[in-house]
Amino acid sequence: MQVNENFEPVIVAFCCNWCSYAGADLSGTNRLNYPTNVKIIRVPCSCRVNPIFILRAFQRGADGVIICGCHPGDCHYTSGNYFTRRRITLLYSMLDFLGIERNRTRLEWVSAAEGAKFAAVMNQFTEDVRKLGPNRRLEDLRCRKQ
Amino acid sequence: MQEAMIKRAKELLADGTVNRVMGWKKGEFVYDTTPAVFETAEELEKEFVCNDFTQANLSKYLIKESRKEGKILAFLKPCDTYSFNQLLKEHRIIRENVYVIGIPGGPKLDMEKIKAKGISGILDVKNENFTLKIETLYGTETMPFYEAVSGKCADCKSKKHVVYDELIGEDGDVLASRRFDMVEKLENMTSQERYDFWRGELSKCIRCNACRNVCPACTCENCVFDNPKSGIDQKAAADSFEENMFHIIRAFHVAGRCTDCGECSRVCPQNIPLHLLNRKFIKDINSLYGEYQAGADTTSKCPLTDYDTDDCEPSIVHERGVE
Amino acid sequence: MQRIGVFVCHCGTNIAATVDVKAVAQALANEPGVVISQDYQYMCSESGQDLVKAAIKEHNLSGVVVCSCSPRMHENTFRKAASAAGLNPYLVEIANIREQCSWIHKDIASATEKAVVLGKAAVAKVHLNTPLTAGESPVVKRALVIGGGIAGIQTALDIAEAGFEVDIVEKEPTIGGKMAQIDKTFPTLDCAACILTPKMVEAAQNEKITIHSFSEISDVKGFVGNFTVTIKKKARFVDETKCTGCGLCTEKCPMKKVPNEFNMGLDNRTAVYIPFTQAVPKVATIDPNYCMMLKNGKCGICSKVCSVGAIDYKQTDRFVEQKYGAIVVATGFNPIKLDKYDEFAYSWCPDVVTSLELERLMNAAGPNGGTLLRPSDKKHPHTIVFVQCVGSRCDDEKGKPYCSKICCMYTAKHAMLIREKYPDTEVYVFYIDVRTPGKNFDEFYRRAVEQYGVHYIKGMVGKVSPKADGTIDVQASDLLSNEQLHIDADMVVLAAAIEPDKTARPLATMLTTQMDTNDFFTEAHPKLRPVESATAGIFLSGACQGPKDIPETVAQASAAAAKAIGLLCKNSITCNPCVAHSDELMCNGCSACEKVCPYGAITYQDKEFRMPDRTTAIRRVASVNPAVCQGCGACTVACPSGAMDLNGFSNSQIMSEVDAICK
Amino acid sequence: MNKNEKDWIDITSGVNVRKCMRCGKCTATCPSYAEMEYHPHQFVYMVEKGDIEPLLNSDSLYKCLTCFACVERCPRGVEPAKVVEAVRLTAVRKQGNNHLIPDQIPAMLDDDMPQQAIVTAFRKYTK
Amino acid sequence: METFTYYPGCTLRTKAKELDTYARAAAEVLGISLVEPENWQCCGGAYTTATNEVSTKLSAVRTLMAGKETKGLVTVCSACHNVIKQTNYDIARNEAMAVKVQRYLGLEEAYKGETMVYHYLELLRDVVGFDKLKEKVVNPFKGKKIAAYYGCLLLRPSKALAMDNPENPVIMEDFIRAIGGTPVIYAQRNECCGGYITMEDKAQAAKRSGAVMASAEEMGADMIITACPLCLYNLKKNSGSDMPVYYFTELLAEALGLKEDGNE
Repeated sequence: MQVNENFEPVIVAFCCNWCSYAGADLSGTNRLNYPTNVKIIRVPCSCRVNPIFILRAFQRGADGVIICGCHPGDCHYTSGNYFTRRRITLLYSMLDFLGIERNRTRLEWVSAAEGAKFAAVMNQFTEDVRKLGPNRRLEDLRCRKQ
Repeated sequence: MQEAMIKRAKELLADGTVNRVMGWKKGEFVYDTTPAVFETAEELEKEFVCNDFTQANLSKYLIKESRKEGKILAFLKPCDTYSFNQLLKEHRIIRENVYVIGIPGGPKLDMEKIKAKGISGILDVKNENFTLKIETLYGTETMPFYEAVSGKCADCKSKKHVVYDELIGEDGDVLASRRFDMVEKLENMTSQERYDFWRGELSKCIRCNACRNVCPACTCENCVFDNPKSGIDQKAAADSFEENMFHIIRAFHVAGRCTDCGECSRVCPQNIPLHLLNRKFIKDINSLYGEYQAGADTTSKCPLTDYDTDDCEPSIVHERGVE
Repeated sequence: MQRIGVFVCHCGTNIAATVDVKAVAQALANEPGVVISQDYQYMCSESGQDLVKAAIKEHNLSGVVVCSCSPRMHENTFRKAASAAGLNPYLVEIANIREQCSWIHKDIASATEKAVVLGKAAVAKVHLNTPLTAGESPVVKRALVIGGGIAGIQTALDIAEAGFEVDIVEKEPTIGGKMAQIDKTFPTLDCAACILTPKMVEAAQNEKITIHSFSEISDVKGFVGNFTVTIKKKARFVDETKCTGCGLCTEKCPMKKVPNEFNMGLDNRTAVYIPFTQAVPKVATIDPNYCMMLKNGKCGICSKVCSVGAIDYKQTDRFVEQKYGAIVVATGFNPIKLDKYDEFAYSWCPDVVTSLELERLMNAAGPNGGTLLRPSDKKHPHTIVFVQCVGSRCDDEKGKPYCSKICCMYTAKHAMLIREKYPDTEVYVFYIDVRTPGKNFDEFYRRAVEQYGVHYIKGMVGKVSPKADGTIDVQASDLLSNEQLHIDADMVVLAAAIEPDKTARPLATMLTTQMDTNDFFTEAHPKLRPVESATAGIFLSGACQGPKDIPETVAQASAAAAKAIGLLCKNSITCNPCVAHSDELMCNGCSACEKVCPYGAITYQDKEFRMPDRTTAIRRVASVNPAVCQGCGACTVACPSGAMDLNGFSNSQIMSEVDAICK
Repeated sequence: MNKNEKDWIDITSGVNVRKCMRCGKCTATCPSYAEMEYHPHQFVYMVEKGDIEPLLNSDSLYKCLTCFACVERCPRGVEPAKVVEAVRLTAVRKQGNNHLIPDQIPAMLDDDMPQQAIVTAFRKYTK
Repeated sequence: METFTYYPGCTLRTKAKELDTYARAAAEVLGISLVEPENWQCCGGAYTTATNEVSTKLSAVRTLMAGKETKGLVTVCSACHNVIKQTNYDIARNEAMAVKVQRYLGLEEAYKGETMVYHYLELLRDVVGFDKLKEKVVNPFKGKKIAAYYGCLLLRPSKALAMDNPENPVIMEDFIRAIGGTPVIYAQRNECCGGYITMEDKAQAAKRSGAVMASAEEMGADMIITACPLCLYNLKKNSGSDMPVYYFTELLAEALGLKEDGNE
């Protein structure tokens, strides 16, 4: 596989307001680096993330999509992340079934205390997506950047 | 069979139990049958049909019909009763307004498969001891019955009626089908092979919406793909992405609700095996969250609106099969 | 046409050092709908807010985007400013260019580029924002305090004082907690019991306070102002309403060899017991692990001697359900187990004790009646070595990474008390650092050294070797003289690290509050909201939030009470307007949303609709109770038709952000 | 201060000497304390400062028994014995700097001494 | 009968024959088959903790590779055990080292710590079981107060050795109970005997081993047992004490009634 060293992937991270977004803030407070490629969208709970949003991101030019939520059992809304886990497991399985690269999507549990984990996860995910190269299998050619 | 059905329908119309009958209507050709509502004994006599080609699932029509004045009689094959039950669970059909008569199911025949044998000018098809006698403009042809069985019936999951008011003919059992074989075959391919397979199939999609319109799980008052407010409304599959998007989201919206009736693939004019997407979800749900058959009852929780605190993580997708 | 104002904050140099804020403001000025784009030193300052307010009025803005720190910091500040200027507060969006940009990136060019994208996403979102009005929900005028130590007692007393009903739930048979076990308190050396027990009695006698002792929380439902809690009242096999606490049963109980947990297992109690004389409630409890009647049906003496017939061997756990407006967590701490620190011979030498064990050994109500004697041979110790930081400040899996905070002071107290009572006893304290930041704390420690002649040695003990003659060889280092020392000691006292109570973790899960990696409850803001959890209506009192001494605990307990009272004073609270709503025209009535709603906020009704073809149809449609909905959004994804949407985080808003980021 | 030498010791030991909180537990527990000119905590502190020369020339290098008591008991996971070993390797890897040479061996032996002692001493003292 | 690879090590062939022969004899009785690899090499005696030194780890890796074919690799000498277990622990966690070793040894595949390493005592505890051992004892050490001497190599570093609680171990005490003796707990049981320092500083070795023996004697021990030839040497030769010192395998063989046969 060709690896373009200069390829800078676009990565969309959906973070739940209570744990993961706070975890992202903590990694900021602790000045823990992760790549600028990662752009965070705040959602109240990981269960707010509609599969449509994920596909939309790929359509519009994202190369990787990651969803972060509270650890199972710690959801601010008691059960939201349990629904997330089922929905996203099935969605990822379907994307895999359609031949979309597995490493373009991820779900991670990051608590408000895990600033270091947040940074580590983002570093790793960016690296994994960078290795995959640009998203070609699930892009909308009309949205391709020239 | 057809005669028994017409007879019973006329009785129920006559005694006022129902004021309409939902069944299938004869067309120009023997294989050309359409779902229809009959209001009189005369109409029934003239146009009602039930034969090897009455495949269409009638359940979906009952959403609207059950909301009309009076009770309607519906003839449901085993697979149709699953859809009917699922719609009851979702409060889409008003049960009191439907009188269900369970009738035996298939195997029904697929005209395309007969035509594929090079047989044309078909006038009539008769099943004699599992050999098809086909009357054509050019004489009589024969072929083995099973070679003409429709795809949806070949993988039949159940001959059991899960809901009915009365039965004509005998009730059957849930079958041990091999319906997941093809899904498994795809799972064992490499990612690239799967991608190529689905590109090959989905690129044929002309976005006629037949799959959606026939699907008894796609019953939204207003589909997200038709609603400009949803932000994903599309009229035509103008890009390969939209082919993917439409079918992924459709499969996702019916996940845990699809009874695997097979109508989507049956009606697809491009012969895309759309049912494989739904079966992939069914297979995943069965293996990850426990066996579940949508429509088998009206009380169990749909796997996507339910959870277990020990559910597997999505990483399981990465751990199995081949990349 | 939208009229959007963009305000880019420098945050001093916090943002401006790595993000070219002027360039961000300029880039965003060109976004559609943006009519003004400014930057300023401190946007959250009064003059910064005035800038925003003036711009709203001057340009008649329809939306505001502030590029600044995390919305978790100042979203409210800017919403209030907008409101003051006549703009609906929910037309304000924050682009987080500090925590999620300037603080984590070093390269100015790429950080600026990212900040612009984040700004664009916020602008794209604000285009679709709609004015929202918050609803109201009633407040149940009753508080729950979980934990009946000094923190819980103080909080309950303060809340009761303000006129509200309070329930204390304590897992032990009596309230009092750790403080009841302590002999004297620093830095005043007054008797712990003398100041605690009156408070315990006060709590018991206060009409507004209900004490559920020997009870646990088994379920929590609901939300701020309206929690429903199930309390498990564990079977104590004694009818609380009948028992007079006379103690006759405990005298007559033949099972006398039960390790006494109140005295840290240093002596024994009976199977039916009252933990200590001043217990509240003063009611006996039968320990089913030891009671012969409960184990094999033979005995029944306590039942025979009880004159009021309070003994009930058939008692079972009972569950009580109660509604509360506010919950205060006061679950406290425990010393860690020392089985991983056997270089100090704790597991196999009885004369090596923890500080809490020493408290009991020195306490008048303790196993030796207040005379300090060695546990092994009940002889008077002449040399005592104290070891600090056992399990604290550890960077390994054996101990805790934090400073336990209280050990330096209680060790000084112990050393001083011993030297005062037994001047012939030499006391050595091995320390890494002596930490005494508190009122009169360092003076106290200095007194131990200067007046009482306690030997403080900077260094750590490496090995404790009990010897055949009953003495203990303590091998340690004296870092200041660069020497290895051997001290022939009679007793060794270990300052064990403290950790949150084990019940805290499952409780946090029930309360949906957050904990740090050490299982301490996380406060809503480390500086500005130290006694609130991030979950509305849940407050933190005492050591469950971090190591604390008694004065700090009491201060925080009262602070938590004040916060809870502030909530209970209100008849209703303003709800979060970012709640779900259903588009009835699109709703199928399929109940998918109802099934995933954790709050039961969704109900259905049959409604008549005029259809496009001028007919009417009756359809079952969902409606959301905005006072009950907490805005998680689970329903929006469960809904296949897209009828459910969430205010403030609508489908179109999130997709517009996605588009802006991916562009 | 020799920065290269310090870096090399850091790499060889794999120890982050900055984690030390100066409690002295390593020295408190060291069985060779009395024989050493520089004690375990000093090894850690001096390596941190880059003050390595005195260590390289000290006999203390050959007094450490590698008994790992300090490693086991260090509350910060600093592993002083590995620091001592890294400094010792720095010393003996230098040309002509072997602490034990084969010619010395016969005089040290007695009938009962296990060869384990000889091979171990060679590992520790010689390169 | 379960088969394990058995690595004796240099000293067990010469000065510490008792440690070796009795271990083998007892294993047979206890239903364990010990297979010695061909052409084994000395482990080096001490583990080099340096992260950038590969050559001193090669022989241990060769031994570990030999253990791959059986249920595990058994050693009885504490020093061999320490070196091999530490090597195994580090190579499993250090990919770069594993690759370097692979290149040095010309292996097809890198060795990444797959082999299970047992000390003979662990074999008794985890495979045989002390209960089962107890059943097989014919000459119990009734009334004998026996001090277990662990020294440093058997327990530390506990992360890698993972044998027992490094500060309050029980494995040898349980062994003593199994053979009918009474264990004596004393503080110096996990402190160093002086080890190789005996080569050039007899005084230091005398001080250390003297302290160990004094500590055990003070607590009333009749004898002391060890698993290490160097410990045995120091305790016997340098401690100045005349309390008997044995290898634990000697006592094991005697308890199982094998010693008379061995002496014949």
